[in-house]
Amino acid sequence: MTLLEDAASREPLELFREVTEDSYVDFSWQRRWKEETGGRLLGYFPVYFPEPIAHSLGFLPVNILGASGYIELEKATAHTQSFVCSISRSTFELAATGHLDHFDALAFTNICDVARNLSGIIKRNKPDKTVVYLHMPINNAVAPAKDYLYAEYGRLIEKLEPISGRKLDMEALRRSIALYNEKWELQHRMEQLRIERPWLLPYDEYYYALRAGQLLPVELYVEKMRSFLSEVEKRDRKQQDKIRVLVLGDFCEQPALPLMRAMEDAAYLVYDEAIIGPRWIGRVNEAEEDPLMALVKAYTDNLRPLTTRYHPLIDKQQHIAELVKDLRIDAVLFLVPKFCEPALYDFVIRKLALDRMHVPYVKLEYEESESTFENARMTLETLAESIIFG
Amino acid sequence: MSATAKGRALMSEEAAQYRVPKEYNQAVVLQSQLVRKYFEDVAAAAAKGKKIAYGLVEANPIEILRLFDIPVVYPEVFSLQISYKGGALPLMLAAENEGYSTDCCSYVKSGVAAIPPIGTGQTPLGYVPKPDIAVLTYSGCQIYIHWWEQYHYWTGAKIFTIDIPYVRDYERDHYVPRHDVRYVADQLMNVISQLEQLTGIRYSEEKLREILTYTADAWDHWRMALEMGKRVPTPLDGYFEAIYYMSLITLTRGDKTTADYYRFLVDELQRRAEAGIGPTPEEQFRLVFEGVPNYPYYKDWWSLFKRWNARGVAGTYPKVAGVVDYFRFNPDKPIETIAEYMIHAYCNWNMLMRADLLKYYVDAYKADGVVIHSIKSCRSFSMGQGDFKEYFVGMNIPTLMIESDHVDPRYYSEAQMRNRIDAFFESLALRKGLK
Amino acid sequence: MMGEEGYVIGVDSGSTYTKGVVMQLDGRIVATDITMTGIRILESANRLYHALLEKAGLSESDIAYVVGTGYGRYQITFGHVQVTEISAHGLAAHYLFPRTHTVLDMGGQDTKAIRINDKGEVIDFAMNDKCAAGTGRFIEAAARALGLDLRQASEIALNARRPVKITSTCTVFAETEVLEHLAAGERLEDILYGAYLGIATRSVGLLRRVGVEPEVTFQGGVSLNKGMVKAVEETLHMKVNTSPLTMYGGAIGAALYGIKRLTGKEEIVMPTADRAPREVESA
Amino acid sequence: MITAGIDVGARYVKAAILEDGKRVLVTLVDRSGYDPLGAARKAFESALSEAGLSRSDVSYVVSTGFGRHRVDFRDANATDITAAAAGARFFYPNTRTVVDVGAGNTRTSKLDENGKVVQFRVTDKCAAGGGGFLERIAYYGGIDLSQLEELALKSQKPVMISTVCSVLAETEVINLVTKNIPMEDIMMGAVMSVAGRVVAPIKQVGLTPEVTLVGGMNMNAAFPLALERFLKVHVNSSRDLVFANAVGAAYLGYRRLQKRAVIAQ
Repeated sequence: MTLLEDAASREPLELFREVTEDSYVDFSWQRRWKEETGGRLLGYFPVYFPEPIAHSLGFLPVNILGASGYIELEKATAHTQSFVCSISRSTFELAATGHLDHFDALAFTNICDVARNLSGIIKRNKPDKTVVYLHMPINNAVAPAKDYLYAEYGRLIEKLEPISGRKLDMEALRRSIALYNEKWELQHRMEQLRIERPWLLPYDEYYYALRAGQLLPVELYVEKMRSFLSEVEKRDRKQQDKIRVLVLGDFCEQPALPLMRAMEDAAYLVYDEAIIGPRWIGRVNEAEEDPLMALVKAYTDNLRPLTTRYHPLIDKQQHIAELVKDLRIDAVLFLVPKFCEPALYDFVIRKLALDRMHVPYVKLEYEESESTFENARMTLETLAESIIFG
Repeated sequence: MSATAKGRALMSEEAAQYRVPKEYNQAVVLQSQLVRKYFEDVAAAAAKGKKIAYGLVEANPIEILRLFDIPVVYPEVFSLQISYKGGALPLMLAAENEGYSTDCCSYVKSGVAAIPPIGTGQTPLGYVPKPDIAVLTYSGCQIYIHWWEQYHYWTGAKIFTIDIPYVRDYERDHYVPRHDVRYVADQLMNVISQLEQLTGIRYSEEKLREILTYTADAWDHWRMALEMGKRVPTPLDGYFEAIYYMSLITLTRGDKTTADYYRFLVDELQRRAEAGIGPTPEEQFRLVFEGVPNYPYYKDWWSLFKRWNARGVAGTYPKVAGVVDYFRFNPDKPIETIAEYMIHAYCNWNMLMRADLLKYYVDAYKADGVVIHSIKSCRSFSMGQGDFKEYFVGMNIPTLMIESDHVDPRYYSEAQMRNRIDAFFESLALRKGLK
Repeated sequence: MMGEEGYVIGVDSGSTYTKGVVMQLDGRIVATDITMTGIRILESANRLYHALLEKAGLSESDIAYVVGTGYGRYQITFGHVQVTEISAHGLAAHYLFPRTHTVLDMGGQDTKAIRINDKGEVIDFAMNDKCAAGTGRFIEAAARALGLDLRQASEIALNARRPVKITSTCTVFAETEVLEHLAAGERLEDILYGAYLGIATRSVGLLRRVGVEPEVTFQGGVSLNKGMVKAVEETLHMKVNTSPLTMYGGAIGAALYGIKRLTGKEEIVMPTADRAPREVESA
Repeated sequence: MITAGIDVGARYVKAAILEDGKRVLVTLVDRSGYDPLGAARKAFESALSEAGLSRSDVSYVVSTGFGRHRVDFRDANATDITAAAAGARFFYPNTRTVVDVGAGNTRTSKLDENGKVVQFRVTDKCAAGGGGFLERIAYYGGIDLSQLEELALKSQKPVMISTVCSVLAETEVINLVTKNIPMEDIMMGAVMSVAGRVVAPIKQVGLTPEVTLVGGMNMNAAFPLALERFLKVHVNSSRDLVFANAVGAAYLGYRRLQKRAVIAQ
């Protein structure tokens, strides 16, 4: 039985979990997909990437998110410093120890200086690997940004075409955009479900289903996600008297699932930024005449703030005020990866707004490789206690 | 101690305390006078109610702001000067009390804590005004963005954005796509029109060309001064002294005084070379330096190298203000030359190009080894420097890795630093047969 | 030049312990000793110096040369000359195991990876960065937190079955992890060996920075810890040389440096008569 | 009415027994070692025998601390911050700011006028490990903790030691030792570096007097003094406050029983 036949017969959540855990170190599922279908593999790190471009050229775009503590950082210790986030060190370890060799191309974008330099030292250690570094525009309020990004996507396409063996076809790109719009729509529906009725879908299940979306071929994933969500919506589970918490800061380094489970004992984590990349642009306008320009606009005109992408027209303090109101938030948890400077600066900007609104919040640092969560559990319990038994 | 083994003669306290004779060290005196005048002028302008702009050292927009007669304050520069004068620690603690983490860059912490609402603006350098506008030239350091956002939310300063793409093509060195230069040029014109409305001054390309002529002249002499590090022995320390000389090419570039200064500097170094004068009594070791210096203990740290009669011949940190070895200003195409200048800031070059530049310095400046100073605050510089060490070990180039911070005094421990530096020179002496 | 008789003393004033060795000019070790460095470096160095004389049955006049190394080397005013412990550990590793080309030295505060040539001279070295300091002291603190003495902390880890993952570079985080795994009821051996594997991984990473070329010699106080030796060998996939003398690497190297100064010898290797059985077959 | 509080900390177990929520009968300390539950049971039993009571005399047991969930003989458990607030108010009723420097993390909280926790902060990972740091400084200085306290109190010119984290602070102490700086100035410098790391979270919850220090750091009289130098405000500190969390837990148990009694009428 081929990989895809086996996957088609599998229970959605079981498949999502298996492919997620396989992506911590081995990516053996993607390797088998490449052998059986002859397709190409593109790995992108770690937040945002225009997936439809790669898909329409026959690539399976895969989100590489570090090894979550499942690999020893031996070569990373030699090549990087300890005051750098763990996801960048474990991603370097994966590349240096050959776990990414079967990827035909690796793509990075300008989310922070660490990820930028990481792309350079991976290229130096893997000279024959195609490494593409996309500079995504940050001056998105001005017209030139769109022309620039259009040309920059052109440079990406120039690099991928020789590997895929065919030229980019605009109709193929339009079809890919339609498929990915459906994926993003389903992921958005799951996000709303977590916001409205978090008791129906525990964090682990939500996380596996969300992450699998950037590991499986989009055709297979969309089908599995439809059946998974309809099953979840039919569940009948009791709502507990727990506070509703907004989690900010986990947009890049992956928090350990046992950490999130330990905190979910004390509160509903109704919204967080894990695997924010795919959910972030929402929809690409399929009516746009030129599908590539549609992809460009979906990026430059998106006014939802994201720590790893600046936009002159966004007011981050106003946005967090709206988020707290719309999602009926009781408290905010700043879950910040150790040594993640961008997240630490947004924390100061946002906490100033929360202080003015008298909304309780607390900051916790984490690392992907952590194995003990007592402090996190105790902190969330205290937060809940002070609100419920206030 | 009685018997001083021959090995120890390589190290001497006299060298550690050595000062270049006064008549060969006027450039640094003139430089500190001009810097003090610059700070006085800025404070005076603010007192008169003029609009103050905050600017960044990498991709420094000084020529454009001179056009509209807007005084520029560089938080990176006032932070390093406060730290150099020993005033950084209270700013670190004040920033951390406001919620900044120990992992945040100490430039940002002192830059934000020195001015209202957290600080008062009074600093060891005199009064530093807060920003009315902040020109964000995102080149080489992502934290620039987050830093300027802090000023926006704390002080309400209006941000003018110039997004400068990274030099990022790993297949073709120094390749800058056409759409990058056009994107930066378009944004420059956009900022110029905004500044016209803000100040009521009309944009004049003719005046910009005139400013750029002074800039180009200062730039070429700055390059001539640095390239004297190729001489054996070198008349200047291409790292520790170059960092002093670097202040004016950032703070006051674009006027006749600055152009004259760098001509004066070249003459002085010429006179030093002819008189056989240098930063140390003799030249025993020639080193290339990678990384930001330690400002809080600058002189003590420098003496750990001087003690071994070691001289910096070239450094990458002075190229943060523009890779002067590679890029030259062309006043005839003002907007385009400014765009290209902004792209070629050292940290905007990718890691392969940075490694090649260091290798070029080792060869062209005939260095004995490389010193990599990794600093906890700056991941843009430091992330991946371990990979540089592997690269140089592979080419049999002796490389020392040491670590502290550039502004926060709490990360400098002299015993550990001295231990590693002495061990490096012990093995370097063996290698050069100086046993 | 001195004849073959006469004695040299090496004093390694480390961050945690001060170690000393008396050697004859022909390279034979006469006596070794160790004491806690404490807050007054010169006092503990002096105390050690006189204890060495007593142990070796010598008087001050017999000592031709005193060489200081380690953090406190500039405080040892009664010494003739100083050398960094990096150069000292290189010479000692070559003396104890002549085919050594890579040295891992783990003291109380710093971990050092050193590449040496065929004469024990340092080619390249790398040291832990700030966030990874204090491994030796961490092992002692973890042992105390688990209610064990150092010998127990060394042996007990050998019968670990499923080592617990303790990955933090920072010893403060690592200590919190140890205590939490303890509270969660994990087996003592598994926690301790898990901590040793974490340290071993980072140390091997440091060795990579200078390049690993056999043979590898493990020196410094932590080299006495059998659990740590096993963890390093397991991570490195290679045997490492250790012996009861490797904890004195700094002091031996300092003494050898003195002998080289006095006799002009290019290279000094431990006389085969002094070698313990295991070392002979590998020499 | 007798209630008990068991504080199962990362390093030590503390047990307290309270009579009618007013009088503290006994408080006791034992090492957690590697069997926290066994240590909790042993501490509780020896507290009972010291107070001349039997298990049945105790109407309510509240556990707190690291291992609170594993105390199987508890009636209820409360988090450290809630127990610390109750304990601080028990000994110093006007407390509005509580500082708990534990073996692991340090926690600060702000209370309203009737003692409810309105805001709290946990220090960054790097600022943790204050207690363990001073133990190591004493151990390698060849002295015990009470001698460290004595020396620190004698210091006239404490030396500045890094307040970033205890690993850097320890590196710095080694550095200072090579510079022959008087022992008492190094020791007070070490105590101040621990205090320095606690200032930020206190300022972030807002410094509202009275400030009360709870937990093990009360054993070192120099620590509250060091904190006062930074905060420029009096800090309540006493040997009793070492057991604030255990006493606070016992007091919470008493308040719970009172509420049940009111509801029962």
